[in-house]
Amino acid sequence: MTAIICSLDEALAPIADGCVLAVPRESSGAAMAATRALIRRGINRLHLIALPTSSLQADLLIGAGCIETLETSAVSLGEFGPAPCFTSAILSGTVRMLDTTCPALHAQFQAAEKGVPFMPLRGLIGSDVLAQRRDWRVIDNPFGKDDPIVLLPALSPDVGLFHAPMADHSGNVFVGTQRELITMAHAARKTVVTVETIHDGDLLRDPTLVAGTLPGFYVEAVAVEPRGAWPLSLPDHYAIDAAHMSEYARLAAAPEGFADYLQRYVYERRAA
Amino acid sequence: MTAIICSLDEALAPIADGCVLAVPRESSGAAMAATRALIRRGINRLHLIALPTSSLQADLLIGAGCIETLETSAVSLGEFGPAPCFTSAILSGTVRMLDTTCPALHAQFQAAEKGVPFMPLRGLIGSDVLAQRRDWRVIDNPFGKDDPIVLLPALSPDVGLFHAPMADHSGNVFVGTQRELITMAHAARKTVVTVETIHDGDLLRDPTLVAGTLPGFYVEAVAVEPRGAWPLSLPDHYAIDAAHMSEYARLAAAPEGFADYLQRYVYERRAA
Amino acid sequence: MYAMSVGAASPIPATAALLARERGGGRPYVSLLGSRAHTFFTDGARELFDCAGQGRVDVFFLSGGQIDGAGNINLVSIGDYARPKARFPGSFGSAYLYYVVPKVILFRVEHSRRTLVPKVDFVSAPGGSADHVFRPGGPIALVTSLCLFAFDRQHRRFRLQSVHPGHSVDEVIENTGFAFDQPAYIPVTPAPSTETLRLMRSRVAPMLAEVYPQFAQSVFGATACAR
Amino acid sequence: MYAMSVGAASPIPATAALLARERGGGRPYVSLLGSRAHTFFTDGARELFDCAGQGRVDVFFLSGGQIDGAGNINLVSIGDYARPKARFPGSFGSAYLYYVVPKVILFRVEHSRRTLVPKVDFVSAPGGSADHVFRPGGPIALVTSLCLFAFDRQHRRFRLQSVHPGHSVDEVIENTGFAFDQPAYIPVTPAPSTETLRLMRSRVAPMLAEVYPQFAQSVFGATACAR
Repeated sequence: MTAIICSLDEALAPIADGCVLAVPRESSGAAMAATRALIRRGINRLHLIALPTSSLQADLLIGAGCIETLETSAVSLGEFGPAPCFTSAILSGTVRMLDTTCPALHAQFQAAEKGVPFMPLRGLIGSDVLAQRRDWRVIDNPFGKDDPIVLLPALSPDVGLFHAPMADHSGNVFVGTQRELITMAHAARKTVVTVETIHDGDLLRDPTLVAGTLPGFYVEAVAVEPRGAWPLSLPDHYAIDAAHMSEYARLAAAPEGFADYLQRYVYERRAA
Repeated sequence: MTAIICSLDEALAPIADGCVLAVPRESSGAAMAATRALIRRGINRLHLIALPTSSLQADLLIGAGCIETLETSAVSLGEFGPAPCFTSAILSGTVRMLDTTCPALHAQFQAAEKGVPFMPLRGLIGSDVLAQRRDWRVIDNPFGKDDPIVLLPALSPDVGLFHAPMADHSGNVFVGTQRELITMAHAARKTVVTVETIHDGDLLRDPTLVAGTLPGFYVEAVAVEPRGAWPLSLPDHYAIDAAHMSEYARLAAAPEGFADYLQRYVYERRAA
Repeated sequence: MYAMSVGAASPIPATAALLARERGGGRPYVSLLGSRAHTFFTDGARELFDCAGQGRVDVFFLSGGQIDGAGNINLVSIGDYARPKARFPGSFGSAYLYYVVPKVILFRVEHSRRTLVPKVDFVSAPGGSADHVFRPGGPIALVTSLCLFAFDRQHRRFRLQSVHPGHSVDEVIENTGFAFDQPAYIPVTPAPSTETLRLMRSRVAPMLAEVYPQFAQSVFGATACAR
Repeated sequence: MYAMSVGAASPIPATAALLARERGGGRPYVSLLGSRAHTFFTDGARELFDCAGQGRVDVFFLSGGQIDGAGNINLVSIGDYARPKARFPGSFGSAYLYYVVPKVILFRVEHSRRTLVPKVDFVSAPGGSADHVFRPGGPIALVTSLCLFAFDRQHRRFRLQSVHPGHSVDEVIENTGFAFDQPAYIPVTPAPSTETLRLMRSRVAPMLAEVYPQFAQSVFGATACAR
């Protein structure tokens, strides 16, 4: 057995140029330290799936030129305004965008989790979200009568990447109520996790923590990165760094400002 | 707001004659005290769905004449032998049996949980389980080519019933890793729970317990029944009562013995 | 048991939902996306959508970069989708929740011919569907900085319900890009009562600060509190 | 990362899986249905099936009230399904797992013409499928009290692989209701080594007692321990 706990750069090795990378929504544990490390490594041509939305993580990767295809239902900085790199990349056509809707992504990951080729979903019919997705299908519900319903194909990313409060030495990861991380790991071929800290006990043997634990069975590698979601929040641990987000929104509004941000917060510093 | 915590008989009021009742597998928290109370109340014509299997709970309800239709993938007493009332009811044709397979029931409850009319599932093709189920469909996978796949209709029981370690005063119920109970509650129109004890804090505000908690939002009623799964096990709390199970297997092998068991353990005693 | 749910970037709906819960002594259940303190969900990010699919979410709120007179909403882009002139964040859950939540309340602070248009450029979610399409949900109202519209699902049209204090029907007409029904008598929207304002300021604002710190600070001068 | 999973009523497979894990220093991952101590699943009863659907469960064990020469298994009933002469517990997860787990090991202690039949009365799960049916999984072997059969998926037939010490090929033939291939040389099944027996008795048996207290007690004289 190779060690599951390793350095950040070692942990990120499975995330190759051109791979399909899944990351969670901005409030569920975005692996921001890992994202900065990937940018430093010069990763490119990613197909990024944000399950189901993203904020700074997608914007930074887009701005740094790492993304070829973006599949998500929304990117914004929330209260801090529009996501500047996302917006300009869409307007200039430098990123291929697959617009979707939150429950569609959840359903597609669940299909992969269950090993079925598709999942049905209500809604969507008559929307341009559906009209733009040639990879989705509409069938007549075989249990109904003249009842069209959308089928969505299973989505198995090459790698799932997220940040969580803690892991134990076997690579079991406590994610609490952020269970989309568990579905993501089940759906992904490999899962890479950064954590605040290593838990010395066995999470699977703890009668309360086990309920919020992703088994190490599904985990490829774990790296310890304290405040690894910064400047985004980690539920129950720390809030978003509002001052930093405002600074990002201000700087990233112009290319020079974004370059300045990258230099100061990504290339020169390993973490905050 | 009416009180969620109430007496066992009050809690069981939503479980009406003829309803579709879902119960969990024998090792996930079977509400056995509640089952005995339902038999005392003379419940009948139940469509019982055991998700996905059952042991003493289904056998007792069958023997007491409460079941019209049984939908599950297996009933046995495990190490204690075949389920005697189940076996004789099938042989004599007194219960309508819907044979299924474990993942099919899970998928059908997930379909109801998601509000979709069906769920696909691999396997099944060429089995007599499928051949006997006229309510299931086979379609050609629209994302494949000459790739038959089974579609299973969503299953929304009228009531889900289970036993869990604890609930709080708002009806939030800690189920730990027995997450099929959460899916069951999402799928069921109403959910009734018995618990070992009442937790004085708010389970939704506890950063570790919340991960294994079913929100009271989905719960109709909670009754406190210490050792409410007896003689079956409650994970992390107590093991199966092997001596009692052996006694049941011995007694229930003949009608007089079963009548004796009912008298001693169901009608004369409220709990062990 | 029914619930009000509030999605992303929705501080005003969050205020309304928390206010309703305060007035109801803890009911309806309220879930704010992104909140740990104000949610009853424990099954991850998909539970909101599953719960709505079960028919258990009674009320949801949606907005749009554009909203048209048939209740269609556009959260994606202006101009041709392939070469847009402006881009919004994206459709979020609208392409699903608009169909399955019985009472969807549309909100858009900016009431202008730029936001309330004859026809949206991109349909994130349509205001109505053909009869054979499964659709228990849809819009019931549109709230703006000027007025309240009700939505008539049968005719797929808005009807002016009330005009906010200090504004006029003419102002509404002038700033609305779509046609709408105008009853003979259009009342003034009642101002919030003293008690409502007290609840918002003292109880609701500190709760809002968890998810919307800037909004809570700038509107109410409030900072985060434990519930 | 692959795993061995063990279903209901399977004390002998559970012994085998735990033994394999002991020998492998903690690998492969092992999950025993009904165990809290010996499972790596945390997502409820469906995780085994989802995990297998993902292709992550390498080995599973199945039995049958009847098993036939084409590898079909019957866990349901004898005689006409509508009016059976005998009833077994039911198909459990076999109608799915038999299709998706690459290496399914069949086991049946009772080796007789009653259990190993020419054709099962009810197909809980077939031993093989048409080429166009999605089927990465299926049987690789059948273990009984007399012998070990290998399964040839291409020809859908069993081949006698070895006969257990103290038994003969003739005894196998006499007690088997289906035809099977017989290689020219059929070895004796190797007896477990002293070290294997030691591991089973000292390490595995106490673990088994959590789920199979009667089996652990009667076969090994063991009672439950913490892992």
